[in-house]
Formats: sequence, C-alpha cells, structure tokens
Amino acid sequence: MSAIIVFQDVGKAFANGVQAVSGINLAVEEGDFITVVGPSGCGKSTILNMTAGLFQPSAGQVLYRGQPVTGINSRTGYMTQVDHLLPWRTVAGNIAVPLEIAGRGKKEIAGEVERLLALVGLVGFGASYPTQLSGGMRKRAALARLLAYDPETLLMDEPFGALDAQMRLTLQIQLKKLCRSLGKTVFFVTHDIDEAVALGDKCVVFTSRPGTIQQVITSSLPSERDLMTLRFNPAYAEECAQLWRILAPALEAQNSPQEA
Amino acid sequence: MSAIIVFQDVGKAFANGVQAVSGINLAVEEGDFITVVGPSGCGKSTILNMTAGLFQPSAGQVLYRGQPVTGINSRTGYMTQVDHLLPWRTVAGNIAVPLEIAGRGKKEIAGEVERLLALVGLVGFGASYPTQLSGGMRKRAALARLLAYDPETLLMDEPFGALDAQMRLTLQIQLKKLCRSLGKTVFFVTHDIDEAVALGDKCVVFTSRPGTIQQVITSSLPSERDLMTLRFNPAYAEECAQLWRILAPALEAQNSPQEA
Amino acid sequence: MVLVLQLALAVVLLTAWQFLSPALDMVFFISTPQAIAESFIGLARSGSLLFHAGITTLEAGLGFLLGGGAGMFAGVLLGRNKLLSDVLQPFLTAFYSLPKAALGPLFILWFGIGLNMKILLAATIVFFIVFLNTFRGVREVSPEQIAILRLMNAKERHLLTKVILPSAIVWVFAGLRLSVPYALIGAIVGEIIASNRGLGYLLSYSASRFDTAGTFAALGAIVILALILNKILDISERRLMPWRVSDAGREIVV
Amino acid sequence: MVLVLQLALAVVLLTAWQFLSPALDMVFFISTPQAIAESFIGLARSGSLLFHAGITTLEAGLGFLLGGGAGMFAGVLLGRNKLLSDVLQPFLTAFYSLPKAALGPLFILWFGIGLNMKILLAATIVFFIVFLNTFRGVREVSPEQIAILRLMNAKERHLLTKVILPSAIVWVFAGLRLSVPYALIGAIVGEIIASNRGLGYLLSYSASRFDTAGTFAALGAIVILALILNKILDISERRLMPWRVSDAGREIVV
Amino acid sequence: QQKVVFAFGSDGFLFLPYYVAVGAGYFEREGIKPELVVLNGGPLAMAAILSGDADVMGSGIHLNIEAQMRKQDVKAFAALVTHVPSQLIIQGDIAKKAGITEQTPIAERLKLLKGLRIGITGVGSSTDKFLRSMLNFVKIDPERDVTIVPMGTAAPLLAAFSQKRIDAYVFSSPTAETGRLKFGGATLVNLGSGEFEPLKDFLYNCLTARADWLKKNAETTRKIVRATTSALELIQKDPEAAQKAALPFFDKLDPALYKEAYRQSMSSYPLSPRIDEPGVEANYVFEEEAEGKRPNVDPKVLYTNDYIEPAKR
Ligand SMILES: Nc1ncnc2c1ncn2[C@@H]1O[C@H](COP(=O)(O)OP(=O)(O)OP(=O)(O)O)[C@@H](O)[C@H]1O
Ligand SMILES: Nc1ncnc2c1ncn2[C@@H]1O[C@H](COP(=O)(O)OP(=O)(O)OP(=O)(O)O)[C@@H](O)[C@H]1O
Ligand SMILES: [Mg+2]
Ligand SMILES: [Mg+2]
Repeated sequence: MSAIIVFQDVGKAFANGVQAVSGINLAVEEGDFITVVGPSGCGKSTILNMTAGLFQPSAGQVLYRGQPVTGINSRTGYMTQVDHLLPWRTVAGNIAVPLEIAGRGKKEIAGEVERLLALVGLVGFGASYPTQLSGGMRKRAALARLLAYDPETLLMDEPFGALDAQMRLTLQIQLKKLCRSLGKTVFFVTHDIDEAVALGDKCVVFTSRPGTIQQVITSSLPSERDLMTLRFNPAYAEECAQLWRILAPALEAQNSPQEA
Repeated sequence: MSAIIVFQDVGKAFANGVQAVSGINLAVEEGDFITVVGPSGCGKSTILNMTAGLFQPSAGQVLYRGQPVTGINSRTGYMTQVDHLLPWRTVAGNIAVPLEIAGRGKKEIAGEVERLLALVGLVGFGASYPTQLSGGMRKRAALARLLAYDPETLLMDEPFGALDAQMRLTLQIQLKKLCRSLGKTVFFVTHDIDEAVALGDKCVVFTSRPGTIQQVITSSLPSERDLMTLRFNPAYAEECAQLWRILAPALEAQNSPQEA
Repeated sequence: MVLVLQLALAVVLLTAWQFLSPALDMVFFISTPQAIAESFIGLARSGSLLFHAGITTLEAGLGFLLGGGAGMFAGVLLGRNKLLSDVLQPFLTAFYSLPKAALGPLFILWFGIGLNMKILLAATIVFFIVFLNTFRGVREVSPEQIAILRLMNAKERHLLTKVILPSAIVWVFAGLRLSVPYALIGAIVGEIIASNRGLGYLLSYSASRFDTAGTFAALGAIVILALILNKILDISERRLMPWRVSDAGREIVV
Repeated sequence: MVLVLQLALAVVLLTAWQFLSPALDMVFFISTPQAIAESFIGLARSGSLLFHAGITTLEAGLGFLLGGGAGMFAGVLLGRNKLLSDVLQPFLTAFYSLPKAALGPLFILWFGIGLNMKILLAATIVFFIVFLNTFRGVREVSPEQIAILRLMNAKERHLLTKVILPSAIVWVFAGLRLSVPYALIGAIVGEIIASNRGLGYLLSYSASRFDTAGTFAALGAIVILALILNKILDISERRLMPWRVSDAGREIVV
Repeated sequence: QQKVVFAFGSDGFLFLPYYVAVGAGYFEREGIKPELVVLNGGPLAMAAILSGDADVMGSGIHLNIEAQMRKQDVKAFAALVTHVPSQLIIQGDIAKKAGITEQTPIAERLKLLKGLRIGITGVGSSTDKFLRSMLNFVKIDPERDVTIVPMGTAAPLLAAFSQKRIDAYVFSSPTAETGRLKFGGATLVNLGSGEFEPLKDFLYNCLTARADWLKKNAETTRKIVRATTSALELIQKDPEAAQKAALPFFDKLDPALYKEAYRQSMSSYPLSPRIDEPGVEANYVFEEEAEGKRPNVDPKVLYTNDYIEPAKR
C-alpha cells in the first residue's frame, strides 16, 4: 500500500482572513476508508475541496500520488455537502452526466442509469426534475451520479446526512461492498459518530476552527464487518463511546454555543 | 390544551402525479413537541409545507386553530430543510430580516442579532456572507433567523442534520428550554431516531411513500429531561430500540434500495 | 379573461383615437383607426402589403438569425474568456454605442443598397443586444456547477452544452426578445436609408406623400410582425426549457 | 497587462485605418484617424465640442434616468402582477416595436422641439430595454425565498427591498448597460430631427458638408460619452452589490 | 429592356421629370427599365453609385463638387431642376399682421424674419443655404437674429409648424404647399418664381453617374437623357398631360395639393436637360460661403453635356 493523498503542513486562510485549517499532516493509503469527524465549521469540507483541487492551500501542500494538486483533480469523485444537481436535467439526466462526458453510448448510459436508480432507491423518479424531489432523494441522486463514474478516490461530504436510518444503513452497506470490491480510496466526512466508527478503517478527528488533527483513530474492527449487526457489537459500542469522549472538549472551544 | 394543528384526511398529490402523502389524520396540541420520522421521500416536508400554507392539500384539509389553512400561514415559523439564506445579506443581515419586518429599531435589532449569533455559536461571523460559511454554520444561521421572530408554532425540517454531535446536543438543549419557557408548539422532522426519541413528547412515524401515519408514539420520558445524560437512561435506550424496530419494515417497501 | 381585458383595452384605445384625433385636429398627423384600417385593407388586398412585409421579414429574420447567432457565439466566447473580454470590452462598447444610422454611408459603400445591407444593419443591432445579455448570462453561471463538472473530467465543450448554455438560456432569450423589434427596426432603417421595397419603403413613401393612414398602416404591419416573431420566440423558449414548463405549475416547496 | 493589450489593439486598428483608408480610396467615406484627431482637437479647442457634448449628455442623461426609472418601476410592477402583465404584454411589445424615428412628428406635436422632446425620445427607448430586463429579473426571483419571507409576515414592500430588488439587480444593470448607448442614440436622433445644438447637430452638420473627419470626430465624442456613462454604471453596480465584490475573489467552495 | 437603377437623395417634386418620364412611358420607349431607390439624403445616394449598386443618382451638383474635391470622379449629365424650387413659408398670422401682399418688395418681406424660428431640413442642406442667402440679403445675422432649426423630414417639420413651434420654414413642394393649405401658412418668398434675384439661376437637381460608368454606358446614358428631355418638354408644354403621367406616383397626395404643388414648381424645371455654366457657378458661391474659400475644383469636371447633343438629332 502506498500513500495516495498526502497533506504536508497544510493550512488554509480564506480571502476574508478566516483561517479554516492549519498544520494538517496526514497520509491516506490507497484503498483506505477514512472517516473525518469534527465540530461544524472546523474545515472538513475545506480539506476535501483542496484534495479535489478546487483551491490551493495557503500553506503547505496537498500531494496526490506524489504530485502537488494544482488544479482540478479529476481523479477524485466528489459528493458535495450540497447536492449541486443540474436543475435543467431530470434525475436520469443528472446521473448520466459523467457517463456522457466519458463518451458512453446511449444504450449503455440508459442501462447504467437504471441500475444506479435502483441502487439508490429512486426507481420511477428518473424523469423527475431535482425540484420535484425530497431532500433525501436529491442526496441519493447525487450519490448515484458519483457512482456513475469511476474515480479512484471518493470524496464524500456527509453523503448520508439527510437519509433515514434504514436507507442510510442500506447505502452504507452498498458503499462498503463497492469500495472493497473495487479497491477505492474513500475520504468520508460525517457528523454521525456511530457512522464514523462503523465505516472507517481510520477515523480522523478534527479540533474546532482553525481545524487541526486532534487524533487519528485506527479502528479495531475488522475491515470486513457486518454493518447490520454492528449495533450489537460491544467493541463497536466502546469505540463510539471513546470518540464521544474525544470530541467532548470541543464543547469548551471558542466557537461553541453559549448560554443565551 | 387545545388542538392547534389538525390534519383531516389530508392527502397530497403533486402536479406531476406523485402522491406524497395520503389519509393523514393528526391533531397537534398547543405546546406539544412533536417529532416526525419516516423514510426519505415519505412526505414529511410536504406535511410541514402544508402546515405553513405554501400549498393546499389535494384531499382533506389542514386546520390551524380551527381555520383551514388557505394561504401563507405566518403564525408558523419554518426552518426549512435547505437553508434559503439570502445570499446578498450577511449573516447578521439575514438574522435581522424578521426583526426588520416586525419594524424593530436599529439598536434593538443589533442587540438581538448579537444575542442570537452567540446562541448558535456564530460570534465573529456576523459580517460574513452565506457563501463564506460552512454547511453547518449556514444551518445555524437559519436557526438563529427562525428564533429571531416569535411565531407560536415552529416547523423544523431536520434543523440539526448537518451539525456535529456536540453542537447538536447544545442546540437541542437550548431549543427544548426555549420551547418550554415560551410554550411553543414544535413540529420537528428528523432522521435521527435517537433525536426523535430524545426531543419528542410524541413521535409520529410515517410509512414510506405515499406517506401515511404508521404509529404515534407517546414518550414515556418526562417532559423535563436532562438531554446531557439521556444517553445513559435505559428507558430512552428502550424507546430508541422500539423505534428502530418499527421503522425496519420500511426496508421492504417499494422504494427501498435493491441489491445492485 | 386575459383576452377579454385585452380586447376591452384595445377597443378603448382605438375608440379614443378615433374620436380624439378629429376633435384635437390631429388627423393629418395621427389619422384615425378607421382610415388606417381602410388603408391597411387596401394594401393587403392589392397584395403589396404581403410583398413588402415579406421582404422586411426576410431581412429582419436573416439579420436576427445572423446577429443573434453571432451575438450568442461572441457572448459565450467572451463570457468564458476573462482576458479576451477585458481587452475587448471597451472596443465593443465603442462600436455598440455608434448610432447605426450614422454608419449608413459605410454600410452602403461596403454592402450596397440591396438586401445584404439591410440584413447586416439589422444583424449589427441585434448582435450587441444578444451579445451583452448572453455574456452576462454566461458570467452568471454558477462556478460551483462548473467545478463539479470539471471534476467529472468535463472538457469545455461538455461544460458548454451541459451547464453554460442551459444556465444562460434565460438570459439569451431575454436578449433575443429585446432584439426582435430591433431586428425589424434595423431592417426598416435600412429600407429608409435606401428604399425601393419593404415596409420601410412603404413607410417613407407614405410619409413623403403625407399619407398618414398609409404610414400607420405600415407601422401596424411592423407591429404585427413583431408580435408574430415574439410568439415564435415564446414557443421555442418553452421547447428549449422543458424544466421551466414543469416549473410553471409546480407548488413552491421549501 | 489588459491595458497593454488594449493599447496594442487600438494602435493596430488605428494604423490599419490610417494606411488602408487612402490605399483603398476611401478617405471620402472613412477619413483617416489623423484627420479625425485634428478635427476633434479643433472642435475641442474651440469649445464647441464641450458645448455640444454637454447638451447631448444632459439630454441622454435625463432620458436615461427617466426611462430607466420608469422601466424599473414598470418592470417590478408587472413582474409582480401576472394578470396585469399578461394583459399589457402585447400592447407593450407593440409600442416597443414601433420605430421611434417614425414617431418623430408625434413627439414634436406633444413635446415640442426643445430639450423635452429629446429627453423623452431617449427615455422611451431606454424604458423598454430596462423594463424588459427588469421584468425578466423579477420573474426569475426564487419563489422559495419569497415564500420564506412571507412566512415571516413580510408585506410586498419588504419583499421588494429585501428579496426582489437585490435578486433582480443583476438583470436591471444588464438592462441599464444595454440602454446606455440607446439613451445617447435617442438624444442624437432627437437632435437630428430638430435641433441646432448637440452632438447630433454636429453629426448632421458635418455629414451634410461631407466633412467625414468631423463626422467621425462627433462619433468619437459619442463613443467617449458612452464609455464614461458605462464606467459610472460599473462603479454604481459594484457599490450596490457588495456581496458580489466579496464573490469576485472568493474560492469556489462546493 | 435594360435595367437602370436610379438612386435619389430624396423624394417629391424635385424628381418630377423622372416620374413624368416613367409615367408617360418615355423610358420604356427608349428600352430602359428604370428602378428607383430613394435614399435618406444626397450623401447616401452618392455612396450608392460609388458602391456600384446604383447606376445614376439624382441630387444637387454641390455633391459633385464635394466628391471631386475628394478625388471621386462623378459627373452630372442631365439637369432636372434649374431654379430653386423651395419656398419660404411663414405663419399666416404673422404675414397678416405685417400686411404682406404680393406687391410688398422682397426686402420688406424678408425683414419680417428677424427674431423668428425658422425650420430647414438639415444644417448645411440646400434649404439652409437658401435661407442664409435670403437673410444675408437683408443683413439679418443667421446666428444671432434668428433661430434656425433643422427638422430632418417633412412630417416633423409640419408637426412643429402646426404647433407654432416654428414660425417659418424653407422647403420644396409639396411640403411648402401643405403648410399653406393645411396649417394656415403663407408664402413669403417663392424662390422658384425667380422673384429672389440672387437665386434666380441655380442648378438645383441633376442626374449624375460615375465617369467610368458613363463611358461604358454611353448609349444608355443617351437614352436616359432623351427620355428626360421628353419629360421636361411635356411638363412645360402640356402640364395637364404631365400631371396625369406623374399622378400614379402621387396618388396618395391630396389632389388639390398635387395641383397646387405642380403649379408652384413648374417654373423650376428647364426645357432642356442641358447643364449651364451660370447654374453651376451659383453652387460655387454657396460652397465658398460655407467653406470660407472657393472649392479647388474646376467646374468643367463636374458635368458633361456630351450626351445631350446627339439626343437632339
Ligand atoms: N469561501 C469561503 N470564504 C471564507 N471563509 C470560508 C469559505 N468557505 C468556508 N469558510 C470558512 O472556513 C471554515 C471551515 O469551513 P468548512 O466548510 O470546511 O467547515 P466544515 O468542517 O465542512 O463544517 P460543516 O461541518 O459545518 O460543514 C468555516 O469557518 C468557514 O467560515
Ligand atoms: N414540487 C414537487 N413536485 C412533485 N413531486 C414532489 C414535489 N415535492 C416533493 N415531491 C414528492 O413528494 C414526495 C415527498 O416529498 P417530501 O419532500 O415531503 O419528502 P420528505 O419526507 O421530506 O423526504 P426527505 O426526508 O428526503 O426530505 C417525494 O416522493 C417527492 O418526490
Ligand atoms: Mg462541510
Ligand atoms: Mg424533507
């Protein structure tokens, strides 16, 4: 295994002076499933954005396969926090976008779209426009679009946040299976501590803004796990509790809510 | 206590023929904290939209204080699933909107905005534009805007979905306290089963689309609860587990993900 | 309902005109609807209205297509290329602000007094309006959506067809709608500059004979043409934006 | 960098003009930059350029303000009122598509041959362009945001100031930008119809004497005016949209 | 039938000989199929023949001076109007108050203009020049003592006159008559009648073509000239027939107005299209006034009568 994404002393201060993250050092191995947790506004999305090459760090550098990321990094697929579906395309049309870009045939695209609609539970909504979907359905459409193309690294920013527990579990299982079988590297931001523990091979914990890496927890759970029954696994429960404890001090940080 | 919101045989079919909900009968008492759970796309947001009067049901009627809701119902405050902040206003400007509409003085508005920024942990970001915020920060700004005005009923569509566990807990506590002290009625949609149990006096469980009410669970927990320590409360754990079991069959419903 | 109100308004306006024009002693300058209608019918019967209107339509139509096409092209090109647009912007503004009629001699010199001159005059006017609106539309495209597509390895041509054009199309159509009358006006100015056929000819011929009814009949024909062209735009707009159609009837969901 | 390229382009164009004009035997029609510059400087020295330009600026400026203001007002009014706009739309299209020059006699009948007439002619042309763009802008306002504000008990006036205007302002400015040259053209057409001062007068005076250099000098003054007015628009646009400024330099975050 | 494209700088009675020639079938007789394009001003007509899209232009000879000054070789080859056809029309009440009659001496009449607002077609146009010539004659300063308002075309001018926004105007038929018959105007001076001495002989309107076109189309030119000659003769010798011949081109005009306009302008047309030196020279006077110096162009290059003699066979 070799490091596919490397953060070297990465810091990012935005144009308006807000320091989002600073001093990030992290190496992501190929095939790793990395979950990222941390307080709201600590720079998790910023990290993903820099990995995708949407903007440059203001300090240090992000390496992808040893090369500094200087422009759009199209070897990554990015499921963003906000869905960014194209409003002028139907759900099927949106999912087809990466396939059309890849130059696939019409028939092939249609078949693939059908498969993906089924995968995310949107059968029958292929002809709907994004405005005609519920919030969770839009997220699932975005997920299907991400899965439609075949990047070696998946950047996922709270992909399952708007989904009900059942749907979330099903899609988690699908995602895990997919990644294992295709050897994808995944960088997965979540607010759900249980989800971070359940999915991650490693879990990166951020401090509050300016975000730094507080801790990297390597899961004691086997890489092959049965997510269905994980709820009843004592090791899992223990890791969740541990993560809770780590994140607790963040409550005292500058940015946290105060008594009104 | 008297019913403030009543759904009478409410059904909603959208213009494109999608039947979102059907046969909804529900009475919400004044001062109730109602949580709503159900699979993604089952019509939870639709229910809130109809309560706010954004559109009419296609069957039955929604009564608010005994009157059918026929237009915008401005006695409700609505924190929508997507934030809908005004991009041309700063965070402070956004929070000030309802106060300006209410015709408050400049000074008063400034003070109130400061207080609310502190409440949701956005001190120092008053002058930022929404595009300069993280996803969770935008949600918090929207929450502050909701709290800035004083509607008798709060409609909240996954208000804490994009927040980390700590922030979420803090805001839950604030919200609960606020509602208790001011006697607000709350209609609270969430995907988080634990949250639904933790906050709700009653929890309404929807089936998958077309959404119908599967069950209304009245909480056995006291109305005054310590959310901080709830995690360790066995009654709470039991109710969560029960809710999990109720929602499980939804997995088999037409809309659910299939094996790819 | 709308139609009834429109008819009522039209009747009121025309009646006022019919009676006020003689009352205020202005028949020489504004004629009366009745005389205009008679003149119009006379022109239509003789076939000369159709002939002249046909020529103007041809000129305005070709000018519209040419100018609109070039305007869209330039708008997209400059909208996507900041350096180019920064450099060219003052030059374009300069050319845009030249009164086209003052360029009459140049147009005649270069393109003669035939169809070409009128088509190009119309095209020049249309070009700038469509260009400016298209340009603004391309600039208003969400950079986020472009970034998302570039992550999917989209080339410029994919961006164009999948994001930029669909997103800018409202602007493009606003520009086209603005320029429909200007295409006609361009053709007519061209015909007035050098006329022996077309509605502009009819206009200046009638004007030089103090045939006010004829002048207004020609103006009426121009207006009818504009309304027809607008209708065509409406229809093509609706066809090109299916997602808007489903928008129209939709419930506002937040 | 941009400036350098602009200068280079200008030099290339002017040099080509300077040499091709005599070479192609077209001095009669397009003069040469040198002759134009001399004529321009002569006019400027004598003070008559400033005098005429001042009058045209006054007419175009007032016409722009009047037409732009009325256009925005009507655009917002009709944008917010579907019935009204449905009823009035064909009438507005009809008036819009009338060649304004053909209405010269009417303008004179009603507004005389003084400043008023020119201001109103410019205003009429500006009105429709600003109106149509404002209208479209108001129609493009997100109905969701309006619904959200109405839930907060917002009255129409709140919607207007807090949602509709900020959201439509890009469209309004696009319309204003489109109409700057038309304000000038309107004033100049008015001056050509009836005036003994203003750049339009200078234009037709030079043209009638085949003083091509003088004609182009007047055109140059018009262009310079347009560029100045555009610059003013740029500045006010940036001031009225502070959120855009912070947009310009921002990283694209998805 | 040979097609010839005529480009006229304006429309109306200034081109009556052409319309008579068409209406009476003289062009047809010569085997010529004329096509008329009316342009928005003489300069544009000049551009039209220079672009090659039109063959013959009809306009004032001063355009030829300007063109020759700028090395464009165009030549006039037939005169259409040899006396100024314009009239000075004044608001009727002003004339009445001053007690103007046919007998009032010209100078008396012109003195009335002092302080008035006077409409012309455009600055630098012939109407402008004629007006200035008349004002100079009675020592009225055109810049200070009167307001000269260019009005472009007839309709705006008449609109302004009807509203008394202008007190007088200089225009040719039928705009002159319209002001008189419809808006209570009175003729102060009819230049065409020759009553204003300084403008008695003035080559006003002629047919012009590029020199190379003339050379290449000598025979065609002769035919055009022949047709024109016939028309000019008809106008003077049989006004009834000439009026009838041109009627189809003026059928939209009020018949009374048409008659009156014809009567008023008749005296402006020559009997022969021959171009005379004095008429050309009169144009130089104006050019000199406008430019401050005599144009450096030999009058001889402006025109040619070469195509006329043979026509008189
Ligand atoms: N375009 C921007 N301009 C200025 N500041 C920005 C911009 N985008 C983000 N920030 C700031 O950077 C910080 C980190 O933002 P980021 O979106 O990475 O947070 P996050 O960890 O993803 O939070 P969340 O969990 O709420 O999505 C925030 O404080 C935010 O205010
Ligand atoms: N404007 C619309 N037009 C047509 N169908 C719509 C529209 N809005 C929602 N729907 C449909 O109504 C159903 C319910 O939508 P709703 O947004 O209420 O779901 P939800 O329960 O809020 O889901 P989620 O948890 O994903 O937000 C969905 O199937 C959706 O496709
Ligand atoms: Mg984020
Ligand atoms: Mg929802």
